[in-house]
Amino acid sequence: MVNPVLLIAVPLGLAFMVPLIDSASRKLTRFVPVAALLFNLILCIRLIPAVLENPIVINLGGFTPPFGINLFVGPLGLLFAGLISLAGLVVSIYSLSYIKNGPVVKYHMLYMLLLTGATGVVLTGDLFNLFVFFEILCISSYALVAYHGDRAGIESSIKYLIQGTVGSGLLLIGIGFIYGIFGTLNMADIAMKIATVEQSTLFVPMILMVAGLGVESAIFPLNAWLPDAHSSAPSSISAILSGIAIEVGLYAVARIVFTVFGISDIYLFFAFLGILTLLIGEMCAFAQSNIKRMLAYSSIGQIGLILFALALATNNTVTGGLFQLVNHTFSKGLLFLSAGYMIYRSGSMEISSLNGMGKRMPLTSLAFTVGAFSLVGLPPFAGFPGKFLIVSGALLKGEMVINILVGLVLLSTVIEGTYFFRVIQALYFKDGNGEQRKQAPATAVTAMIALMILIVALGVYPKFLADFLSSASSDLLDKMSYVGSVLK
Amino acid sequence: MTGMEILLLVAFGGVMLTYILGRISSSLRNTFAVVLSLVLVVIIALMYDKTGETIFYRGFFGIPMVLRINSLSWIFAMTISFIGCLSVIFSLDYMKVKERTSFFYAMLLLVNSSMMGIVLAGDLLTLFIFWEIMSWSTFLLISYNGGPAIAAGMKYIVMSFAGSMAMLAGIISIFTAFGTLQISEIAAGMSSASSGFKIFIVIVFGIAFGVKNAIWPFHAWLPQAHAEAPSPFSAVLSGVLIKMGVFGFILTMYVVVGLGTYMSLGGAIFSVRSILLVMGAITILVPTFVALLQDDAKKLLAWSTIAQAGYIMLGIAYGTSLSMAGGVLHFLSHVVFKSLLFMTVGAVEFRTGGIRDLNSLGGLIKKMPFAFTGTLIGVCGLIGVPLTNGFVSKWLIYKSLIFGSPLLTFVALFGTWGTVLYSYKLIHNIFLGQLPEKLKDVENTPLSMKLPMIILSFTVLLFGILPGLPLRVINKIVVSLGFDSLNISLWGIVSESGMLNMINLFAAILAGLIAVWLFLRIGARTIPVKQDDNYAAGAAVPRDRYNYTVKFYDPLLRMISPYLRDIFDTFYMKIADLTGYLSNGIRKIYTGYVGNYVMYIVLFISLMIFVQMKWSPW
Amino acid sequence: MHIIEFIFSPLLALLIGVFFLGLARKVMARIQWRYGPPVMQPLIDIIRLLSQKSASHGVAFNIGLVMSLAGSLVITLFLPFGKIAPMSNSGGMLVILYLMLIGPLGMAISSGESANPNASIGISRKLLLAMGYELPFLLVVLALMKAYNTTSITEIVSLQRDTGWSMFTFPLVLSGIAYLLILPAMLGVRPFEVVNAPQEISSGPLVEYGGPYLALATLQHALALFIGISLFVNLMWGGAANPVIFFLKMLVVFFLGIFVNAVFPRLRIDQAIRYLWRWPSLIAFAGLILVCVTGS
Amino acid sequence: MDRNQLKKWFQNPVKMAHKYSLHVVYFCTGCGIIEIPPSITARWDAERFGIIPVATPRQASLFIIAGYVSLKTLRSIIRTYEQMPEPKFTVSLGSCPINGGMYHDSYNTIKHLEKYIPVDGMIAGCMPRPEAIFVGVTHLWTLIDKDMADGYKRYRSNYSAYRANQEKILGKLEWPPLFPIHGEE
Amino acid sequence: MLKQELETMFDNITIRMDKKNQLELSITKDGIMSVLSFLKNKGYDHLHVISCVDWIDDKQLELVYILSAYMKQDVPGETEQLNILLKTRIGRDDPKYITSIALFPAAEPYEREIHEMFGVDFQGHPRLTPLLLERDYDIPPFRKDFDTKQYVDNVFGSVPSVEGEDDS
Repeated sequence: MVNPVLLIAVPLGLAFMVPLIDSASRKLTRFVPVAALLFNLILCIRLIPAVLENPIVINLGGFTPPFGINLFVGPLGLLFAGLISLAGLVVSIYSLSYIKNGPVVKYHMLYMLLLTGATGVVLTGDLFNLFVFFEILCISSYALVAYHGDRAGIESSIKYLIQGTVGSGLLLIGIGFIYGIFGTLNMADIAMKIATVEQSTLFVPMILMVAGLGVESAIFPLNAWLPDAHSSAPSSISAILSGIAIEVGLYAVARIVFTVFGISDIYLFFAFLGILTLLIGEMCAFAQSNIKRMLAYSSIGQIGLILFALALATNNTVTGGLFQLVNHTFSKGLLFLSAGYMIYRSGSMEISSLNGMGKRMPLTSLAFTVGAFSLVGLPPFAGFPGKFLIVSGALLKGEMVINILVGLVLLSTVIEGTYFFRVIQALYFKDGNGEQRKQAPATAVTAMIALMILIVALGVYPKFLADFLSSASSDLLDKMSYVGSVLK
Repeated sequence: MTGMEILLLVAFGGVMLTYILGRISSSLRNTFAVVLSLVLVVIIALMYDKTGETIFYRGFFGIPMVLRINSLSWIFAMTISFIGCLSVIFSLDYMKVKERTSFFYAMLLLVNSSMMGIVLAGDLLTLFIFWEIMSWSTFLLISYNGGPAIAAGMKYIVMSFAGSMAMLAGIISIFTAFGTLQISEIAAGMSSASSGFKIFIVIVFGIAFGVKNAIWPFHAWLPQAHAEAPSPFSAVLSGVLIKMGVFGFILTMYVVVGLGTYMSLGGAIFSVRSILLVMGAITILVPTFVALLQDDAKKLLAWSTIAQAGYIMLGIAYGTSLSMAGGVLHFLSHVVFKSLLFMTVGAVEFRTGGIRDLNSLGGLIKKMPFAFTGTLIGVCGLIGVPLTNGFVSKWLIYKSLIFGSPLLTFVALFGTWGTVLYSYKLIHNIFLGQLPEKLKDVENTPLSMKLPMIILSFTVLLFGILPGLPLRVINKIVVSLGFDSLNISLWGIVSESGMLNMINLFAAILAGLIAVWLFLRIGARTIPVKQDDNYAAGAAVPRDRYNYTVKFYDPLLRMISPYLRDIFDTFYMKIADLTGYLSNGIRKIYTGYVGNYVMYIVLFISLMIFVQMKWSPW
Repeated sequence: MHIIEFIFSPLLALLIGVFFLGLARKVMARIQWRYGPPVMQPLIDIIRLLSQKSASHGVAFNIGLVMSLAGSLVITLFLPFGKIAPMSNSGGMLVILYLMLIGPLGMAISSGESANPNASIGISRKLLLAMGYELPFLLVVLALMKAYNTTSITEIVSLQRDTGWSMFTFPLVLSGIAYLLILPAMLGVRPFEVVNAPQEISSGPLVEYGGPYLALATLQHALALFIGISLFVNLMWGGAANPVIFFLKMLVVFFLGIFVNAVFPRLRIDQAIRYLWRWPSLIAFAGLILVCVTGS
Repeated sequence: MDRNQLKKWFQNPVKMAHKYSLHVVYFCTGCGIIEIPPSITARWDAERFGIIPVATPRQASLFIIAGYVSLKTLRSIIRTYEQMPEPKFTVSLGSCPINGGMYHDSYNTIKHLEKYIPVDGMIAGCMPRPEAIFVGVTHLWTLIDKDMADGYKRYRSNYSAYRANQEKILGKLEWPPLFPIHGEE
Repeated sequence: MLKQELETMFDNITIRMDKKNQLELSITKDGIMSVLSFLKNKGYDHLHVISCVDWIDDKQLELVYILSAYMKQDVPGETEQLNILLKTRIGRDDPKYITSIALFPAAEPYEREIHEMFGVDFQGHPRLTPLLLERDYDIPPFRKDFDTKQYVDNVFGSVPSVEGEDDS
């Protein structure tokens, strides 16, 4: 049975091998990330049957949990790892042809580091180890945002850097608090000892850690960096950022709130926070005329929706939230990738410059339309089952407050529909300046088609992912099984 | 594989195939589209008297998705496929000049097949899925022409999307309340539910179907959408797509909520039934007079569609067997004559190079006699002149309404005279009067447009003279919805309070026509004369300035137009501007200075801690 | 016996209509101190018109006129003339209301085809006037049907035999008054003779009607006069048992109309609508409310 | 309505109808208008003879030209005459249409109206009184009786001559000829 | 009082005051425009009519402009309403003249009628098309040397009567 540590070790090793491979032969460097992520994906798929029975716990260096660092590969962790590797693979295929000029070697190295950090955060069972991987993730994304080297890129990456470091600093202080109180850094250990300590003292470390991770996972007051970072980063990177980086941040927040602290009466506050983020994200996207900023704000909105779903903490809504998360990764990735080439072809990021793209790049516009329809939640595509689960789970709780929040969710979907349909109309029904038809290059098209197939498949037959997600949600929710399997 | 599954498979498969064939050769695609729609008509015709349910798909989280066929869904499916086939035939010539036709055909067939899906849906989830597919494919078709069509498409999609979100909330609240989505089981569970829940369901479904049915408060999107959509599609749009709202209303009122509860739902005065009736009445009166104001032919027809939807709503919401039969028959007749009218206007628009403005057309009867006869018969159907199907259905509605609520009958009858005025304006401004100079060389309607016109005109007269044919099927529907059946004879109704006998009427009118024609023949022969040889007080007829059709009903309009400002249209526009304004305000939060962003983070934490210290809610 | 009635009642209607036209011109002349033409003058005019060879503006010009006259003829079948009511069992008052649409519509289409602006102005005035008097007329008819709880006109006539003329029974008095106020408009009599105004729009829709067409148009006008009066007598004045008394009642109403016609100048079309939609409509509406309140 | 009147009615109703229902279209140029109102109102009442003024030539059978005919009004007179339905009669009042009358030497008026349109009856007098008009009408009756009031037939048979005269005075007419002119293309 | 002003202003002008409130001025052809503008500025801005007289024996056409003020008080210093007749004479054979539409737009139909009836050619007139007459005449009809009887004979006489009716 292959050791899950390879999931982190292989991309890390290859990341540092990239300059060596580059000096050997120029062409090969582009294919290194593809190989690494393909390996990761195959490994995850092979691990699924094992993980479904009981989660795998690996103690690094042979030390037993309270002291050593351990990896916890449960269905939730594996879901995220698989998602990261799959999305990373598709984006790497896309960036084979998208990233040509500029420091290509650094791009691929940082790209590998980013994905390693993400996988590490998802799989680790130790708080400090979480912080380390979290740092790797953030720093590599700071650098990648400034990849283009133009004025906007550097400015937004500096903003991202400042906010990120403030966030990480808060996270570190929180972890320090916890270490001071409990003397241990292992999540399961803390989770077990949590009951012994009086709840009000725990509040400050929790808020600090949640705020620290919240900056990365774009919760409302903390997400000011996201619009600039995503709009000025190259499209493949913004696809990864909004597809994976935010989700991983959200996973970390969920893991801390649910398993480590498990204070159930704060969930309603997070639900309100999620709705707030959703409404603000949608409203701002509605007012945008720059396509990438619009997509960035819509990512904030979707994250708010997922946070709302997770915060309701019933098996049904969490499954819905995770389904919406998977759908968001795929469709937002597809939107960014297709927008990337359209901007590349039309020259500017304004929506008005995309007029008539339907004739010039029919397949890319089709990809954009499919992504938009699935994000808005129209039936034959993946968004609809996710929304259906969230709304039915929320209404099942039956509380009047939740019903009102669900009403707000539906209202924001209408707003979301408006601005996406506005872009689709610009693509197909406004006539552009009529250059002749020129398709995107082959690798980009394959990446888009792969994502499209995934979206339609999930939309038409959501059942096959549903059971895997329900086990992942139970893994997230019941603390006892987590602690039991780690400290057995 | 029951008939229904085959039907949907063929329909949706056909859509894909049409698009692919379109890539190869346009003529192949055209023939395939026509053959496909004919096959669909035949399949549905074969399913005439069948009822049954089959679970066809469990992939969606294990919820069983059911297809159901009974007489109600059969009659709707039959009209959808019939009108769809005719509009495809109609568009063969209409689309020849336009580009991106394979996209148009694929979308047209997609709309038709998704409507069939809605009608055959056995459970609310299938209904919602096909409903959404219909909405966004209609959106793509409405904004097909670019330019002003884009604003029309946007207005349509936002309103119908809000409607379907309300519907989603309704469906899911039913799912959580009863655990099942199958209509038959829901109907059983519904009686036990609390009346507050029932009212919520009726309101929510009412909004969704009201938007689609363009009932008075939700009608704002319809005029622009109809005017801007390409003519073959606006024939389908106004003929059949609006009637999905009608199907939905029947479903919620009588099947989901059940007949007994619907009649007594809500308080004594503000019962759901009386609100629906009042909305139906207003939907008849206001749009009829607004239609008088219109100068664009298709906008006029669009407003008339809204008005006629009011008649159907009256018929259905009144809740007696006669009125229900009248409502469904009026749906059937409205589909026939309204798509006939849209097709004729489309043919005129096609031949005159896109002119739809009523003030610049005229005298086309000499150039396009077929279009004239089509419009004449369509207009007679719209008004409800005896011997047309419009008359029979309106007669049924009035017969049931008269003694219950005379005020509603008054509104409906007065609406008929409004219909006479605006439909005469349509036929007069396009076909009668002087032929302007620039329309001199307009040729006759192309063959592919003549065929649907002939078929539809024949149906208008056939159902008018022999109303027994459609009434027999409608009687089955009325019985299936829980009313007592009517005794139907081939040519009318033998009901208790005065009966309708169309054959005598037909014979009398025919005899009258022949007698008068002979009387005219006794007189000396007449000399055919051109439009220039006209009385102009001794002077010669001035060229192109004798075409007096501008501002046709000016005295009346000057009196009533101040009352006809469309308050709801401006209301929706205000909401749209408000959201735009609000979102610009909110966007200002992201000021662009890093200092503010970091300050937000610190503020967030201090706020949390402050709240915790003060009230410690957690 | 039944078949004779089918042929007899339209002919009778035509005859009486033409007689009324002739009488109208005679009485008008008498009022203006002149001898006036022989009473059978319209008949002579029709014979002369039929022998003239006039211009026709195309197929719709013929069909429209024929349709409008046929429509009016069919209405006479439905209206009981004393005891003679051939078709009154296959469709009641509603069918009559809808048949009354065919006349103006047919005339409108045929004169529209004559491509003359005077005709277009005439038709728009005719339809507007019809819209004007339909509002109160429908209210009156609905009040009647609600009061007698039937839609068949023969039943209304027979019910009036015992309750007395509906004009004077309690709830219907208001409706009766309203009907009287709008009767001149329905008959197209002088204050409302806006449609075929010879001076302003050179006889409106009839501007291009020559020999035989003008004959048909006069017959249509005669029939419309007959229908208007006989409808009023049937609904409001109890419609007599035998035809002679019915004819006398019609004469009384006719003279009423002619006296109004001889005295009043012509209204403008918007003045006509404003008048029709103000007082008669209010009275008719009050009548309907009264019937609903007391009746049910 | 004595016996032979009835006999005439049964023999030939059309001719009698033509006699007793002359719907008139008046062409009131110049001083002719003065005599028309008294003839149709209370004192002389033309309606007793079935003579009513009508609005358009299409509805008329008698065309009365009252007063002098100037060059410009001739154009309208010809057009109105041609628009009247077929069995039509023309009567001219006053001496001006006969031989130019008072304006016999004016450069701007038509001297002999019958050269341009066929005139069945001419009532002399510098505006004949209503009694004279009615005498003229009774003469017209006898003409109709004897089938001599055949102006419209003469117009049809030698239309080319009439047309030539009209175009000689008015130059090229802008409406097509009413009847096909033999000899032309 | 206006008399003195006119005399001082224009040299070759002859002024007569024959009736109580009617002033008669006559001037040569080229001075007419300045007098007209002077009078207009003085307040006489209402041009009643322009008429023409054919003095055949001394071979001249005389144009008469009749002016007056709309209201008494328009003209400062004048006590009662004053009509002004302005006369000028031009040669008869090729009568060229300047149009006064610039000052009095109302003059347009009068000048067209004079052109049609007397043959006076007004330079600068926007539309000298025929106003009243149907046919065109070689000698303008209102000129004294136009012989109507002879014109009638050769125009109307020449119209043949139709199919042998006796020529009355």
